[in-house]
Amino acid sequence: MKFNLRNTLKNYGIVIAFLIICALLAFMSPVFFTLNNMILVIRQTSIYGIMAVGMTFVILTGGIDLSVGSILALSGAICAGMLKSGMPLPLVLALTMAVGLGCGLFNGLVITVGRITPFVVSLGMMSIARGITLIYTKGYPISGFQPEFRFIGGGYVFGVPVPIIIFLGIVLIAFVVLTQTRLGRYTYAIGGNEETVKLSGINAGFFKSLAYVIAGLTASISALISTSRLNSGGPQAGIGYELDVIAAVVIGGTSLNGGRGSIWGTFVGALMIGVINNGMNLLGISSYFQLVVKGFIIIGAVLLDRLREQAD
Amino acid sequence: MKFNLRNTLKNYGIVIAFLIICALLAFMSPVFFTLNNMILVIRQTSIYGIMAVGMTFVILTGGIDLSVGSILALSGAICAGMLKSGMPLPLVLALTMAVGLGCGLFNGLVITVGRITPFVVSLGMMSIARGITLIYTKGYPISGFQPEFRFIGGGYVFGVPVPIIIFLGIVLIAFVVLTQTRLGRYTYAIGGNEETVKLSGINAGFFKSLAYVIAGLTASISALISTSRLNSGGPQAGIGYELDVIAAVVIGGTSLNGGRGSIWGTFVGALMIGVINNGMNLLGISSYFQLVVKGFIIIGAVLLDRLREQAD
Amino acid sequence: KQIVIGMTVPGLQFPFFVTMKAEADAAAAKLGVKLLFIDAENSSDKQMAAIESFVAQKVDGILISPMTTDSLVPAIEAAVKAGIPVATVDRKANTNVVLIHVGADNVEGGRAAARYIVDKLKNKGGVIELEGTPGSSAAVDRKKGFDEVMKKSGVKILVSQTAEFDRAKGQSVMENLMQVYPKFDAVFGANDEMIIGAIEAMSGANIDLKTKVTIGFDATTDALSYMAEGKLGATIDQFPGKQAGQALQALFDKIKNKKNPAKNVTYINPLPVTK
Amino acid sequence: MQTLLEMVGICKSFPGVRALDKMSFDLFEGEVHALVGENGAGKSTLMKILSGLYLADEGEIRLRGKKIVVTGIRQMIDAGISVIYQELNLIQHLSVAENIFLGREPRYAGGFINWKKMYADVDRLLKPFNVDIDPRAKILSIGPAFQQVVEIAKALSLKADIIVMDEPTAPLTGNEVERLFEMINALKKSGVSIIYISHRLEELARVADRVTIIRDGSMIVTKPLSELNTEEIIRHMVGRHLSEQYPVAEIPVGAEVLRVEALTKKGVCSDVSFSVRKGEIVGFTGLVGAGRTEIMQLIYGYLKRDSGKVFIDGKETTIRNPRDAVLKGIGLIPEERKKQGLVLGLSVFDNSALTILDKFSRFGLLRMKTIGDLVRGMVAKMEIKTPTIRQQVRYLSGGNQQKVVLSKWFVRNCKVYIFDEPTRGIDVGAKVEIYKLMQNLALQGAAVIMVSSELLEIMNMSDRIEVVFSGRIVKEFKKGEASSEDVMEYALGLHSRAS
Ligand SMILES: Nc1ncnc2c1ncn2[C@@H]1O[C@H](COP(=O)(O)OP(=O)(O)OP(=O)(O)O)[C@@H](O)[C@H]1O
Ligand SMILES: Nc1ncnc2c1ncn2[C@@H]1O[C@H](COP(=O)(O)OP(=O)(O)OP(=O)(O)O)[C@@H](O)[C@H]1O
Ligand SMILES: [Mg+2]
Ligand SMILES: [Mg+2]
Repeated sequence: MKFNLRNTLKNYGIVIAFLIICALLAFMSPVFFTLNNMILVIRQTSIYGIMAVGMTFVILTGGIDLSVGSILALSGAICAGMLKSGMPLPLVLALTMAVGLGCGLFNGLVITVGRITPFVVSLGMMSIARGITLIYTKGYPISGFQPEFRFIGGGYVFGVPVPIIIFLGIVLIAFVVLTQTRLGRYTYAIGGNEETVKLSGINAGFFKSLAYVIAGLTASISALISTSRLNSGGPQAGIGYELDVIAAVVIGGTSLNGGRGSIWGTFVGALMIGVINNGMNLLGISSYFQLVVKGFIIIGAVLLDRLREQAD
Repeated sequence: MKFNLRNTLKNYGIVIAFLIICALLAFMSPVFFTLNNMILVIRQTSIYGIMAVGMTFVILTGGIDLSVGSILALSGAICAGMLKSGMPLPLVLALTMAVGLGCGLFNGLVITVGRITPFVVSLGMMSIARGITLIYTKGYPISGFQPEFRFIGGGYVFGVPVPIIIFLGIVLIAFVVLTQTRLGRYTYAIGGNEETVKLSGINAGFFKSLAYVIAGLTASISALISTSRLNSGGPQAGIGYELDVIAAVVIGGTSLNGGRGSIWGTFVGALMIGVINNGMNLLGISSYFQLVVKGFIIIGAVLLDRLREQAD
Repeated sequence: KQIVIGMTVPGLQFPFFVTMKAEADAAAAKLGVKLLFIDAENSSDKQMAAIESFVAQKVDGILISPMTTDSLVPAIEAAVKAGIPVATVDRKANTNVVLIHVGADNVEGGRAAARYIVDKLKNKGGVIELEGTPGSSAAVDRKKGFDEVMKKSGVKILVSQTAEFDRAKGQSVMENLMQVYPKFDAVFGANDEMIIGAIEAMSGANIDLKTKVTIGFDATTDALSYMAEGKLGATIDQFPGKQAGQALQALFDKIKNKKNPAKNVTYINPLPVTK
Repeated sequence: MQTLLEMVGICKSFPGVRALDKMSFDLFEGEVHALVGENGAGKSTLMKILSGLYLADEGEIRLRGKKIVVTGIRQMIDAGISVIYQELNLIQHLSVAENIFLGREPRYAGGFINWKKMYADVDRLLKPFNVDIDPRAKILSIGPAFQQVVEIAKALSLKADIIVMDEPTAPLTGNEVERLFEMINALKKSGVSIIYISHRLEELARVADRVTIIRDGSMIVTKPLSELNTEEIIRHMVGRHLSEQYPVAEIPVGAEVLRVEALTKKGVCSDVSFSVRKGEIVGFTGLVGAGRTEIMQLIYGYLKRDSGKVFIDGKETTIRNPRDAVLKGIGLIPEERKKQGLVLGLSVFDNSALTILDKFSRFGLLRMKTIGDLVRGMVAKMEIKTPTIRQQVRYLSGGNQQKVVLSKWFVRNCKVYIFDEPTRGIDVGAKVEIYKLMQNLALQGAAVIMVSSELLEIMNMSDRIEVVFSGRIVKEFKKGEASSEDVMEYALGLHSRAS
């Protein structure tokens, strides 16, 4: 019984912090708690959120991927370019995801085969992918697509925006993969102790690479949504996203040392960042003060999480 | 014997990679290897390099500090404000460093007492310090100082630029501290196994906090140099520096897991980034291509380092 | 011997500077000048390093759009001292040693945008303002000019929030703001990226764009095509290409023919471009 | 004799576990007091309460008759208590000397560390062990046995009045154990009191004055050693009578499964050849650093060999990495459980299932129920003491962690099992179970290799004994062919030139 309570708080401490923030915002802004705004927040969160799912795999293995923002830009730009050239939509979708996948694979292979620390490899990739994007686009956004493509970012299914459906779908899939498949269990194990995993006869390198592939893939899915939503793919897309994405994962309780964390945590972490940004807009806090407030909220939320944990 | 050779390569692999890059650049650009350019490179590196020294302490303990760029901006802005108000120079210097120190202390205390992961705390601080800087400066750079202040960034002593002297001095001090004092050894020990350090009756929290204080302090020293060099302190200063600074440390071979690394590695890592930037500018590589080339060079240099290590 | 000119701008993440660079490249090609280019990646320190390396390479002239008015002054003065003529574009540097400054005043641009809105709204109603990256000089100056005119007018600034010069952020921020201020009449985006994001947000919310007054900044290709489609009302043009072209010409005349420009400060008046 | 320390009515609970239940313990001045009990009985927890690492829920600690209010580790160190924890607590990337003097570095007046003095002090401290350890070497470059020596030296250097040794001999072989005993006796003479925890009951006779037996967190009995015999100790520990410490089984020996020919790696081993047949248990013994672990890692593909061949079922096979080895039917149970055997942050379930996930998935999804049943069965059989199989391995007692490492491989069917120090830290009762499980594997047709430094275990459990000295197999004995003295002579290398 006692054990359960503690565990609950440990796993859901951040949820409680999240709810407190929501309650405060609802109190301060009448708009905040409307259905419309909730849908908005989740839709805005989806782009970061999807990437955060991929990042969760990477961080669970004890790695990090700084290149997701650039991969988003590259796949978005190539997607836009292909659309503009009139390629059929299914092919565009497949190839865009292939771009993300390819970048992720490059990261994964260099990290595992070359045995270079993920920070350096993904930093390199961040620069490379951004450079290729700029070369490809010559620095200008690409726009003007067939209207069907807009469905991905702007469509609705039974009144629910498509990005939200994709986001929730990916969270669900990731949850199943992390808890119910070899890949998932190995992801945790590698982050916990890679040597043990290797000695257990598991191809740790392969599964570790997969985490980066997944991160690349989710970045390109986010790119699809973003490109569709903005109706353009630009070389400036995704700059600095890596920090927000990593923050979502870490605020969600996944340890940067690997081996510990959950997809639900990431989900809440991503929503938290979305809600904070949304809330500050709604309250119309001046942009300089926003930075200060945001900083304190992030620290405060995680601190609350920690305090509850220790209370037991 | 065998042991020594291996160790040498392990410790100096990155130096070899660095020398290869320098040799290539010297071959490709006649300007590169001139005394003038060398001094330029080191002077340009000094701002990052000094921060990288502080960051080395933090990373050695297994932490990370994302707020150094913002701390640089905040201390630079406050420094500029104080100079403009005509405060005596020594007081300005002391108070500027106090600002950096204070921010670092905040980081350190929240991390150790609140037991929050450094990523989150320093991410919060990054936002907070930037916000305060903006509020303080109202968004405008501050300039117009007494000419004596220019000495720090622009002066020479025996023909050597002052920033270089400060940089080398700090590297040297850090080297002595890391290898010859308790603070240094505990920094390594905490990163290696914090539990053990605590079991030995050492106040691990105290020494861990100190690492962040040092990082804050070095950021404010860099702020002095930068403010002096640019003859102004602006709210936009230092944006994104954290990544370059962390990159210098990691390329220098310090493990993000803590406990392993050296100040010489950081020194070479910082110089490497400086040389790459300088070299690409000298070669006139187009700026989009630069990103691609830079990415590959960073990965390549560290790969080379690793290959040499494995060769043995 | 071919003339070599070094050029550096605050950041190619802003389409404004991409345009400036592209047109400078074209102008240079026409003059037969070799243009070395360094992106300052939004950092004064990096831009200073860029100038230093131009000096080290002994270029014949330097064309710079400085990060801030003050932070590059020491570097510029050092370059001039080394005998290299320097021209500034867009933002002025706080020194009188430059050969020529060709600029468009961001504050004036902000004013122009505000006047356009006041005019269109017949001096009443409410406007949503999207600011640029906090603390960047373009953001601060444009806001300053805009707010200054607005304050004296009958149009009210409903809310002003930053979207960091970013299209995706412009969209999200606009989505959020529209809920609290559903009765806005106009939107000002301190650059075209943000106003395009805001327009996408409005389209997404099925708002008839014809009923809203919108104005961006920079006159990027995308903005012009949005205007052609009738989605965007106007954008402020600061003619980055023209600025760079004029400055380059002045540098060329100085280097080649030892001729000083007639005026050492030229302002290109920022104007709202409408369709 | 004067009572130095009393711990009275100590209670300590962890989520789901009552580790200590009104436990009492006392210690006289200048005695060696052994604390024995099953895995998970609460020995280490009691010692961690004494060291100030854990705070007791209830109970009090009296030192020299004065009650002390425990605030933390520092206080207990200052009070003269020094602990060798069961888990190695060294910092891998620091030097031997730094580890020993962590927190008490000799310094010059200016605050700089006096390395010269530090190294000299370490040399002096290590001298009695008669081992060749460079004080400047990083911990990770020395083997586990030497690491333990460093731990001991560290505890001794504190000049404490009370030294706690929690299974100090587990990673050691005969030689170092002897040294340790000599030192313990010397310490005793100088008035130091020692609390000694060990699962090697035969050691008690060598050092202990009194014995306290703990079961399920409570004190069962405290008596002078002279009033107890091994049988009684075991009975008190396990709560029942234990018939045999080394079970006997008749196992038919079949065809050769594994053959190794001329395995060589420079600086590690040379020309190692041997074979193991179906149903056979082959023991490998030798001194610390003889190279047994490395030989096994070479076979397993974890280390790269210079030359040599490995045959499985008579066919030569290439094994480039552990994955190959496992696919070819070899399982290796590593000696360093924390570094190589476990993922500490994962649950008992996840750890135990790590080797078999590939066998139990359907449509990509794991068959959790089947795996869970398998793991639960193994946990029951091995008597792993854990509140649930969801418990993180980190929170298990040392011996129970070792059992998890073993269960991980018991659940997977291999042709060849290589056990490297399988019973390290395991209590007498559980050892018997593990021996039975090993014999069971052999009975089912597996070939078993057991590397062990416990001579008795090797002598009693192996069908053949390979003695390793300095990277070579210097002698092979059949079961019952040799006495322990014979084996020791070869292990010490006394016959190495002759062979
Ligand atoms: N930090 C902890 N959290 C949860 N449970 C714990 C913790 N430490 C110990 N336990 C539990 O307390 C019990 C006693 O453990 P302890 O380590 O004291 O056993 P031990 O007698 O030292 O056993 P061994 O001989 O295996 O080392 C065990 O059931 C263990 O699982
Ligand atoms: N003199 C020494 N100095 C440093 N390290 C040593 C020394 N002798 C041996 N070692 C290291 O100690 C470890 C022990 O070797 P290994 O584990 O193969 O031997 P073993 O026979 O299995 O002994 P054990 O497992 O009991 O330690 C190896 O990693 C070896 O490199
Ligand atoms: Mg124990
Ligand atoms: Mg061994």
